[in-house]
Amino acid sequence: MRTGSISLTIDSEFQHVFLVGIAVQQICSWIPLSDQSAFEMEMAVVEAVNNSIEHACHNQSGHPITTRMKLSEDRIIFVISDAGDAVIGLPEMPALDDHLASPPERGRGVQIMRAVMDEVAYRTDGTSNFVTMVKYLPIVRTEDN
Amino acid sequence: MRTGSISLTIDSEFQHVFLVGIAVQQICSWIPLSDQSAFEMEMAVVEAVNNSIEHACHNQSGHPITTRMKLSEDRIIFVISDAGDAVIGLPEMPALDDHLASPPERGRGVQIMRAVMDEVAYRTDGTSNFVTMVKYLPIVRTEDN
Amino acid sequence: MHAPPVENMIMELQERIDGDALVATVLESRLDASSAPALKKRMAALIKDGHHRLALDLSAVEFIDSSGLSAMVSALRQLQGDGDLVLIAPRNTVLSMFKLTRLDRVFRIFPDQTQALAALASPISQCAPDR
Amino acid sequence: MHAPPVENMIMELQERIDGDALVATVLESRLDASSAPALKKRMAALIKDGHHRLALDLSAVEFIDSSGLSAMVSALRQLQGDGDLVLIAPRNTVLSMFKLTRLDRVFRIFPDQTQALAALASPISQCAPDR
Ligand SMILES: Nc1ncnc2c1ncn2[C@@H]1O[C@H](COP(=O)(O)OP(=O)(O)O)[C@@H](O)[C@H]1O
Ligand SMILES: Nc1ncnc2c1ncn2[C@@H]1O[C@H](COP(=O)(O)OP(=O)(O)O)[C@@H](O)[C@H]1O
Repeated sequence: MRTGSISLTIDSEFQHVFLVGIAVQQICSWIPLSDQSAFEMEMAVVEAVNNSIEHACHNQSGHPITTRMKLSEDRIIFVISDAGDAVIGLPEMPALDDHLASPPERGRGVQIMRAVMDEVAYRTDGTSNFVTMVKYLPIVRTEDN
Repeated sequence: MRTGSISLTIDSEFQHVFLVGIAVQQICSWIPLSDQSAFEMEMAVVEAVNNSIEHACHNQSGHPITTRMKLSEDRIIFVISDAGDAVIGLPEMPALDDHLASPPERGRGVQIMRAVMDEVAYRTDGTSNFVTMVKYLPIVRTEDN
Repeated sequence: MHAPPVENMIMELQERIDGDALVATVLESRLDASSAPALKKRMAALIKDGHHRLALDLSAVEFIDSSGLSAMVSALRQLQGDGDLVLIAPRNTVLSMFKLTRLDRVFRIFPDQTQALAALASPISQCAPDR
Repeated sequence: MHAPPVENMIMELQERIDGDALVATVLESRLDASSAPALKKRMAALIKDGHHRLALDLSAVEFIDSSGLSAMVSALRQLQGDGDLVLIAPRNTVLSMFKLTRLDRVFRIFPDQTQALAALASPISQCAPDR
């Protein structure tokens, strides 16, 4: 398989996020991941970018949000970064079966990210904040000649 | 249709260019452009990025090459930029039917860009160099209610 | 009783009355943070206008994010058990997000409009059908 | 006579001898600046090794750029009229780039391997077939 890296940068407005989503989904399909897995990668990245816009940039436009995507033989690494407000960390995976009687309107983004990715981590260096998400790939061995 | 902008940045190495190509092709398909038109957009952008790597960065890695893509109602604007060596301008469209007996090995990139795009322009501001390519979209009117 | 048509254009929703029920078909292929607020607003207006038996046809939706899910939860909450919002024909990928978030246990989901309308016509039960 | 298999792996080329001719199938879906140099090198080695009737099957190629086109022109030039390189089954999008650059008048292009091999077997003419 081919390896490589690309950074996808948009301004901090929801109207641009679909462009990141489409690019991520199609690159994942090309690897190839299944339609379901490519959809999941798109979801997780879109949730992370939405969160940067909403929670780090407070829905103010004018701040770049970058999704770095690195394909290697055995994993895809996504790093979503912004220079907005930092938090200590992302919420842990909630108990999924709570609230079935009265489901909350929000709070499903990080849950989706944690469910579909193999690793999710948050860090800040004081200037920028980084959400790193890793998806492991099944290693396909080419036939030995 | 949705409008929006995204910047696709890679390091100046051929191995990363396919990621830009795939993203451009799929975003164009989504608009939707036909498969043929989306392929043509991908070709033109890949040629422009290849040229930045080869002619502006002299095949040296370590230089970012950015493809900015802006979707509006009536056009797609691509701006490929690098901070490598500038030239005065890109070659004009060659006479296509020359050299059929002994076709040259190279020199088809700009020809392809000029053939599939509605506008192709080159400029430099002393720091960065920009190849701007514009594709006009047919304006689709939604039914008046 | 209906909001001005410009609303519909923004979110590309097609609405049809069938007896007691209203079937709204989402024509937008992406229910995301840029389109979901319009859906949420329109659903809120419809419910306020007295439409309490609603079916949302998701067959054209190719991508949904948590704000899309949230728009539907918001409508369901607004109904407060007086009426129902059921979902029609989500694609497998979209359905998988309802499952992942357990919202497949909150919404009744049907393969087509006929079955959704039949379910809305019969007295509303609190238990979801077998899936 | 053949280059080491590692060459083939890099560019994902499948080679088959048929009488006088060699059919090479490109398995890589993108013939671009990162894969074309390996194709060019391999074709050069094959020609140097005495394979002068070559058919390149492009049916798996989804994307080509000018460096992909260039690899084929390079091989044709190396043959200097002594032999031929013909192309098999490019997709419409890929074919459109041969047309745009007029290379469809330089290469003979066939819909399948059988027709390509038949053309390579008969005395090589300088005129391209009707397309
Ligand atoms: N990039 C981020 N920067 C700051 N806070 C974040 C970020 N991502 C998530 N959060 C915090 O985590 C919470 C849960 O996020 P999420 O699950 O996406 O739900 P929602 O965005 O609907 O609240 C948010 O409310 C916010 O407090
Ligand atoms: N981004 C660029 N920066 C500098 N020179 C360029 C650039 N793009 C094209 N050129 C010049 O235009 C020429 C023609 O480019 P092209 O048609 O792509 O063919 P090729 O790259 O095979 O020479 C190049 O050889 C180079 O001199």
